[in-house]
Amino acid sequence: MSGLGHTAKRAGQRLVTSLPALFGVLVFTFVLMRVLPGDPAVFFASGPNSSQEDIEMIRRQMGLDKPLPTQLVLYLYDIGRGNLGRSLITGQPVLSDLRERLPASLELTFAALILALGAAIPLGVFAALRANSLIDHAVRFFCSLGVCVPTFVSGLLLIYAFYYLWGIAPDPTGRIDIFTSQPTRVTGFLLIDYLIAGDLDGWAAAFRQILLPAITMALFVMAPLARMTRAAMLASLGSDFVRTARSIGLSDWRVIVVYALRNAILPVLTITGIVFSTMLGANVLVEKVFSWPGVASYALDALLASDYAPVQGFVLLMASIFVLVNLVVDVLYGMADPRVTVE
Amino acid sequence: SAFAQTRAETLRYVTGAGINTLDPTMPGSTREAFALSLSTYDRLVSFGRKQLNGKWVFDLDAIRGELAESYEVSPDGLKITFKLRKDAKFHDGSPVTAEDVKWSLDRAVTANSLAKAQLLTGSLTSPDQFKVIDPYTFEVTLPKPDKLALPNLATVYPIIINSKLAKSKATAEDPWAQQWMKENTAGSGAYTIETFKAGEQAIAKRNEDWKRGPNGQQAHFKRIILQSVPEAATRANLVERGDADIVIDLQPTDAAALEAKGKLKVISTPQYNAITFVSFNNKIPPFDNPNVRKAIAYAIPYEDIFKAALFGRGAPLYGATWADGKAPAGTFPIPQPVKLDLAKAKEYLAAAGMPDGFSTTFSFNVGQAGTAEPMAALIKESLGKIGIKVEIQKMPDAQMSTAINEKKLPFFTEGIVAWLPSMDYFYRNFYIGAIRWNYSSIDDPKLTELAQAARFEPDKTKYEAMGRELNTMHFELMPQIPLWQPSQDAVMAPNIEGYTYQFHRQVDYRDLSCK
Amino acid sequence: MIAAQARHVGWVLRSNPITAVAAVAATLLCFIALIGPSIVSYDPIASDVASALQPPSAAHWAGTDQLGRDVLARIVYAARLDLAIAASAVFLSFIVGALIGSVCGYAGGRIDRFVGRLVDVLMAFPLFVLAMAMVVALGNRVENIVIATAIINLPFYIRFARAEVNVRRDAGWVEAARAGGEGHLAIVLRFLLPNVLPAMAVQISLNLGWAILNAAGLSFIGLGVKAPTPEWGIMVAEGARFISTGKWWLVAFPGLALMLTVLCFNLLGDGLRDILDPRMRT
Amino acid sequence: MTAPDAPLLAVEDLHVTFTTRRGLVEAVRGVNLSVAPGRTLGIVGESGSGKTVTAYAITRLLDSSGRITKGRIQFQGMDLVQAPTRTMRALHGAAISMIFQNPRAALNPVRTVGLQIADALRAHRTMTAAQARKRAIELLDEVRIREPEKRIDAYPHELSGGMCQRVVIAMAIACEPALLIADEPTTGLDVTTQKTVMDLVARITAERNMSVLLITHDLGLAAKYCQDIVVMEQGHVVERAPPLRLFSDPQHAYTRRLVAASPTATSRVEDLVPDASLAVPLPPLRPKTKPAPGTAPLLEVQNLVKRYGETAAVDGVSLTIAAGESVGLVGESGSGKSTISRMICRLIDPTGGDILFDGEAIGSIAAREFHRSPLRREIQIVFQDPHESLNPRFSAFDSIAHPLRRLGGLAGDALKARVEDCAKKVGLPLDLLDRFPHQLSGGQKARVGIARAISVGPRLLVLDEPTAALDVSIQAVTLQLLERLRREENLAFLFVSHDLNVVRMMCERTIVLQNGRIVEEGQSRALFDAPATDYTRELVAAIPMREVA
Ligand SMILES: Nc1ncnc2c1ncn2[C@@H]1O[C@H](COP(=O)(O)OP(=O)(O)OP(=O)(O)O)[C@@H](O)[C@H]1O
Ligand SMILES: Nc1ncnc2c1ncn2[C@@H]1O[C@H](COP(=O)(O)OP(=O)(O)OP(=O)(O)O)[C@@H](O)[C@H]1O
Ligand SMILES: [Mg+2]
Ligand SMILES: [Mg+2]
Repeated sequence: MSGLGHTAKRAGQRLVTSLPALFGVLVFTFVLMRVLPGDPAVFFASGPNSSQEDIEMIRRQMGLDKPLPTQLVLYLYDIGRGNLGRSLITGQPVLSDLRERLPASLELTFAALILALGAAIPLGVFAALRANSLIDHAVRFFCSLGVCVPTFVSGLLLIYAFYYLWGIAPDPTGRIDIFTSQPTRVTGFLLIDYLIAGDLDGWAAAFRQILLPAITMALFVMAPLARMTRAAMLASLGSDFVRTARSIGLSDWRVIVVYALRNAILPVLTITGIVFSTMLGANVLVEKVFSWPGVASYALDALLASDYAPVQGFVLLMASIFVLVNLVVDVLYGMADPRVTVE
Repeated sequence: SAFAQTRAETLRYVTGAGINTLDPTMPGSTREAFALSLSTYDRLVSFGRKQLNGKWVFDLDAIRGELAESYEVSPDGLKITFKLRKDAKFHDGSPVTAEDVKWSLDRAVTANSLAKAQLLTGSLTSPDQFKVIDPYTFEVTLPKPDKLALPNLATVYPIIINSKLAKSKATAEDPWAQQWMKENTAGSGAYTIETFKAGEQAIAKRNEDWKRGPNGQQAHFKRIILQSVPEAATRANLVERGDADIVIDLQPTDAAALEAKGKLKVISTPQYNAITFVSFNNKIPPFDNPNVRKAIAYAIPYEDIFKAALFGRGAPLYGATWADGKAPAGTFPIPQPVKLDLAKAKEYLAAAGMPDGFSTTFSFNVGQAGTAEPMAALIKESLGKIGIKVEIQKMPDAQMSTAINEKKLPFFTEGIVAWLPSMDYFYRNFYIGAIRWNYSSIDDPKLTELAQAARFEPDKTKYEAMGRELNTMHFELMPQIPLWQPSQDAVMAPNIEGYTYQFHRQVDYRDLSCK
Repeated sequence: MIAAQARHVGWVLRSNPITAVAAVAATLLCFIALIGPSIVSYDPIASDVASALQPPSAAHWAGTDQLGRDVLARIVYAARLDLAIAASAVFLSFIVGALIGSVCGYAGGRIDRFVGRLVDVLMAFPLFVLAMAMVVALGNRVENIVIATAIINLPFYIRFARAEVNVRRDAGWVEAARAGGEGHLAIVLRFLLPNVLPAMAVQISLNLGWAILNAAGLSFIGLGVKAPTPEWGIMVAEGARFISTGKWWLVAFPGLALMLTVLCFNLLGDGLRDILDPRMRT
Repeated sequence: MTAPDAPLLAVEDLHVTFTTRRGLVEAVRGVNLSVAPGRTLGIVGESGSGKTVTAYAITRLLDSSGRITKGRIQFQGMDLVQAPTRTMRALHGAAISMIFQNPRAALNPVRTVGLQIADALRAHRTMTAAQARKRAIELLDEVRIREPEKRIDAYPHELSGGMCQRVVIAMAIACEPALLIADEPTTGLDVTTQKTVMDLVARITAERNMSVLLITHDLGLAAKYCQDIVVMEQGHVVERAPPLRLFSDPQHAYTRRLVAASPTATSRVEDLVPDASLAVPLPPLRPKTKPAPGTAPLLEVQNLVKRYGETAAVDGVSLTIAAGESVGLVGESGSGKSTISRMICRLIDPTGGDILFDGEAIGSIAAREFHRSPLRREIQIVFQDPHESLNPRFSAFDSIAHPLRRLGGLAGDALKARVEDCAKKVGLPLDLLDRFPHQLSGGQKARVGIARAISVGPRLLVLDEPTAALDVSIQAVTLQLLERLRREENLAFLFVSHDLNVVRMMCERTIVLQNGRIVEEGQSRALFDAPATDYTRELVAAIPMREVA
C-alpha cells in the first residue's frame, strides 16, 4: 500500500542522508586513534628481547610507516572491500571478532531494554494517573535511584549479593554456564538459538546468566523512560481527545490504553531509540563487571592497547547501529503515528 | 551424576586477560596464551622443579628431556645432540621426528615472531645451526659455548610443530603457517583444543596418548576450562565459591583475605625472576645526577609502600646492610642497602645542588594501578617532604610503553621479568644499550663491558665475583631502585596438588592433580 | 516581582516535597563543598599506613582507606572537585551548545544543515567510548575529563537549543522584535536564548548528575582523576574492588555521597521544570 | 417516567469549586437552568464566566481539581451529582454527549475516524466490528461527509477542520442521546464552515428531537440557533430569555453591556459601549482632505506575488492606502491575508511585485536588512494573537520600550516618559507596566501590543486580526481605542479580519481576497450591502446576524 511505500521511501532517504555522518565518524575515529600517544607497535613488540627492528617490522606490517593521508586512503579502500583490519590483541580479523561478539552485546542490551520498558511504562503510566500523589513521588524516587548508582557499583553489588552471598545467581562469567552445551549458532542470540534448538534447560541457563547484567543496565535507563512515559501520559491524559473518549462513555481501560497510552507511546519511542544507542556505548562497564564477551569491552581493551583496527571497527559498527536504530525508530514512529507520512 | 563426574575431572581456571592465540610466538600473545601452549605443544626439553622455602618453583639448572629422551652437550660446548623419544606422537597420530624438530626450530629463528628475539639470547640465530642426523637424532651447533642455549629451548617459544600438517597450511606469503596456527594447533602436547574463542575462553581435552608427566603419567585432568574474567574481585569470588579451581593474579587484598579465611589453599611464591622498580631516566635532568637518584632512593617510604600496596606479599629488595658498601652476593637481584632516611636524602639533594628540590612527574601504567597507585601517592607524599614536587601520571599501557620506548619518562615505576634469570642476563638486557628495556637509559662503559664478559664466563667463582662487582656498581650508580619481587599468589581448591611456580608466571596445567 | 517569584518557588517546593528535600540537600552539598575542607580534622592526602583499612570508629567516622587516609575527609574534600567537574563540564557544553544550537535554529538553511551533520557525527559515536578515547588522547587531567564530558553532552544541547529556537523563531514576539528594528544576532541572544534557558535548565540539572557518574565510570576503567586527589568516582571504583573482602566502608560512604548527589540533581531537575514552566504559574 | 412537559435537564443551584494554588476558586456559583426535550438552550457570557465549567459539571467531566460543592443536576429523573461513575459512563454518549471547541484536537490523532465512531457505538451497543463500521459509514453520510466509505479510514489530520467537527458530531449522535452539549463548536472554523456545521447540528437535533445546550460567546450565533438563551456572568446566570426579547429588551446590566458590545451590520464604533466607565467620547472624524494631486499615496502595492513552492499564497495583489485611511482586508482562511500584511511590513520577502511607501520602493530591500532602514519605524504591525506576540521574558514596559530603544534611540527618563505616554494613550494602567505577559489579561496584552506598535510613531499600522482572540467586550474597547488613535494621529490602517461586521465598522474601504487574488474591492458599506461576486455574497451570508428590533 502507499503507506508502506511511503515508509520505505522515508527509510531509504534516512539511510542516504546518514551516509555522510557515517563517513564523518569513520574519518574522525581514524584521526583520533592516530592522535593517541600510544604506539601499538611498541606495545605489541613486548617480548623481553624485542628490538627496535621488531618494532619497525610491526609498524610496517600495520602500515604505520606510511604518511597519514595514504593510510587513510588505504583504510577506506579496505573498508570498501569489507575488510576492517586485524586486531593485534586477538590476532583475529576485526570483522569476525565483531561478528562473534556483537550478538552478546545486542542480546544484553535488548534484554535490558525490554526489562526497563517493562518496568518503566507501567510505572510511568501509573505515576501519571496518580500525578503528584505519594505514588507518583515514590515512582520518581525509585527510578531516580537507579540512575544515580554507577553501573559498575550496582553490578558488583548484585554479584556480591546474589552470587557470592546467597548463591542464587550463576557465576558471573559470561553468557552461559561453561558446563552447559552451546546451541548451534543461528542468530548468535543465545536465548533465541536455544529456543530454535528446542533446548529449554539451556534457555533457562542462558536466561539466568543474562538476568543480573540486564537488571544492572535496566536500572540505569529506567528513569528517562519512566519519566518520559509519565510526561507523555500526562499530556495525553489532559488532551481533548481523551476527554472526548470519556464523553462517549468508553471504559477507563480503553481510554487509558487505546486513547492515552497509544498517543503517549510516540515520544517514549523516540527516547527509547536514544536510550538504546547510549546503552550500546555505555555498557562497557557492565560487560567488564560481568565478563560479558561483548563488543564494548573488546573495544576498551583495544583502546587501552592502542590497537587501532578494533576501535575503528567498533566505532563504525556502533555508528551504523545508531543509524539503523534511528531508522527503525523512525519507521516505527511512522507506523505508530499516521501524521508522519504526510509531508 | 554425569555433570558432577565431569566437573570433578575438569580444571576450571580463570584469568584476567584472555588467550589470544594458540601460537605463543605471535607478537602480542598474552601470558595466558603461553600457558596454554605449554599444554598443547611439547618442547625438546623443559625445566625441572625444586623446592624453595617449602614451595615448588621451576629449576633453571635442572633441564630434563621432554620430546628428547636424552641430550648430550659436547665437551667444547659447541654441539648439543638430542635423542628423540620414539613413542612421541602428534595429535593426529603421526610420529614426532627430527624433521619436525628442524622445521620447528627453523621457523622459530626465521619467521617474524617473538621467538626470534628470544632464541637470540641463546646464540640460536640461523637454520644452519640445526641438523637432522637421523629420524630420531637431532643436533644443534653453537658458534660459541652459551650457557643459555639449552635453557632457551625450554622456554615457551621453541614449540615442536607437526611440520607436515603445518606445511600443508602454509601459503606463499605465509611459509610458516603463522595465520593458521593462530587458531589451530599442530602439536604433540598433553592437551588438545576443544573450543577456542580468542580473548574469551578455551577448553582443552586431555591427550590420552601423552604420557610425559612425572613418572610417565598422563595429565591429571580430563578437561581444562580457561576463562577470562576481567574483574579481579570476581575471580576471587569464583574460587572462593568453588566455581573456579585455581586462580592467580588476584589483588593482594583478596589473596590476603582468602588466606585469612583458611578455606582454600593459598600458595604464595615470590616471583624470583621478576623485579619491580622505581626508575629514572638517567639522561633527563635532574636525574642525570647520581646524587638526585640517591636522594630519592633514601626518600622512598619502602615499608609503607610494601605494606599498603602489596599487603606485605612479596620479597623486599631494600633495607639490607652491606658490610663495607660492597655487594655481599653476585646473584641478581639482591636486597639493596637503602631505607627511608629523609635526613640522608636531603644531604644528597644538597650535594646535587638542589637543596630546595624540584618538580617532576611520576608515571605508571593503568594495568598496574592496583599497586602503583598507592605507591605513587606515598612517594609523592614522601618526596614532598624533601621539597620534590611530584605530579602523578597514570597512562594506558600502550602509551606507557611508547613513552618508555621513546625515553620520554623521567621518573616511573615498571617491572621486569626474565625467563632465564641469570645475573648477566639481567644486566645485559636491562642495563645496556638504547633499547626499550634499559629503563634507566644507563650507558656505563664499564658496566657494559663487565656484563658482556660475564655472559661467556664458564668459571663459577669468577662469574660470582663479576656479579658482586656489577651489583656494587649498580648501587653506586643507582640507575634505578629495585623495590621488591612481588609475590605470585595461587589460590586453589584445597584438594589441588602439584602447583609449581613457573618462569612464565602462569600455571602449568600439567603439573596439577587433585586428590 | 521578586516576591511573586519567591511565592511561586515556595509553592512548587511545598507541593512537591521531594523537590524540596532535594533543594535542601543540594544547598547542603554546596555548603559542604565550600566550607567542608575547613571543618574536617584530617588531611585527605596524608597517609598513615599503620592505621590502614580500619572500619568506621569514633576517630575515623567513615573508616580509613588502603593508605590509612580518613575516608570522611576525602569524601568532603572530593565534594568540591566533583561539583566543580560536573558544573564546569555542564556549563561548558551548555554555553557552547546553546549558542551553536540557537544560531542554527534561527538561521536555518545551510549552516543549520552543516552543523546538523556534525552533530549527527557526534551522536553516532558511542559516546562513552568517545569520552574514553579523548581522555586517553589528551591525558587524564581534570581539565580533559571536563572537556570530554562536555563534548559528549554537546550534541544534546545543540539539538535541544536548535529545536527550541526553531519553534520560536517565527513566533509573534520574534517578528515583533524584527518590526522593532532588532538585528538577527541580538534577536538570538536577547530574545531567543533567554526563552530557551528554562527548558534547558532541567537538562542541566540532569546532566550535572550524569557528569559525575561519567567521571566515576572513567575512574573505574582507570581513566579518572589522578591519585592521590580525592574524587568520589575513584574512591568508589577502588572501593568496589574491596566489596568481597568485607571492607564495605570503602565503597559505601563515597558511593553514598555520589549517589545522593546525583539523586539530588536528578530530583531537582523535575522541580526545576515546575519552577520554570510558565504554564505552572499564576 | 418523566412528565411530558418536565424538562429533560434541570440544573439547580449548581456550585463548582476548583482547588488551586491560590486556594479555592468558585467558578460556578449557583447556576439554575433547564432544557426541555427537543429544545435548544444557548449559554452566552464573556470568557471565564463559567460556561464550560457548567457543561463539564453536567457531564461530570470536570478536572480532578474541580468539585461540585452544591446543587442538583436532574436528568431523566436522576440526580447526576450523586450518580456513581458506572452510571455516568453508561450515560455518556448514550444519553448525554458533547461536542468540543477544537474539533481536530478532540479526535484521537492516531486512530481512524471510523474506529473512533465505532468506539462510540460499541461502548453502548453490542455489535460486531463489521456492524459498527457499517453504522459508522451511515453516520458519516448523515453528517454530510461525501464518500463516507473512503473517509471512514481517514485519520483526523487528513480531514479539514469542518469535516473533523462533523465527525465529532457523528460520534456524539451515534447512540442517539437525548441531550447534546455543544461547547463553542465553531470557534476556529471560518465563517462559511461555521454556518454549515451549525446548520447541520440544528437539522440533526431537530430530526431526532434532541435537546441541545449550545455554549457560545457569539450572540449572533446564539440568536440564530437557540430558542432560549441564558446569560452568565462570573459564575451566575443573570438572565434568561428568548433571543428576540434578550436583544430588544435586555434586563440585566451585564446583558445590556454584552448586547451593546456585539457589532451588528449597522453598528458604528461609537455605539459599542462595553463598559460605561470606559466610554470616552471619540474625537470627531477628520474631514477627508483630498490628497494633493500628483503626490503618491502613503502605500502603494503593485502586483504583489508570494509563492511557496508551486503554490502562490499571494497572486498579483495591488492596492493603495492613503494617509489616515483605513482599508479592510477580508477573505476566508488561507486566502493570503497574513502573507500580504507581513510582506507590507517587510517581515518576509515578496516573490514579485513592488511595494512603494511614500513613493519609495521598499519591496526590494531584503526583509533581513529592513531593520536598518529609516522607514522601519514608519510601518508597524499589531499581531493577531496578543499573547503570542509578546516576549514572555519581557515586562510590558520592556515590550513597549524595545522599539523605542532600537528605532527611537531613546533611553533613561525620556524613554520612560514616552512609554508611559503610549500606555496612557492605549488606556493601559501604568501599574501594569511591570507585569509579564502571563500576568496580563487578553485585552491588556492587546493594548501592550498596540502601544508597542504606535510607540515609534508609525504612519501605517498593519493590524492582523487584532481582536480575533478577544471576547466581545474587550474587542469593543480595543476597536474604539484603535479608532481613536486613527482619528487623533492620522494613522493609516490595513485592517485584516475575518469578522465582516468589524471590518464594515472600522474600514472605509474593503478588499476581498480569495486564493491570493483580489476578487472585489470597494467602499465598505456598498460592498457589503450589495456584493458583486458570489464569493463575497457567501461570506456575507455566513455572518450570523441577529435581527435588531
Ligand atoms: N481546572 C480549573 N482549575 C481552576 N480554575 C478553573 C479550572 N477550569 C476553569 N477554571 C476557572 O473557572 C472559571 C470559568 O471557566 P470556564 O472555562 O467555564 O469559562 P468559559 O465561560 O467557558 O470561558 P470561555 O468563553 O473563555 O471558554 C474561570 O475563571 C476559570 O479560570
Ligand atoms: N511559510 C509558509 N510556507 C508555505 N506555505 C505558506 C506559508 N505561510 C503561508 N502559507 C500558505 O499561504 C496561504 C495563505 O496563508 P495566510 O496565512 O496568508 O492566510 P490567511 O488569509 O492569513 O488565513 P487565516 O485567516 O487562517 O489567518 C495558505 O494557503 C498557507 O498555507
Ligand atoms: Mg469555555
Ligand atoms: Mg492569518
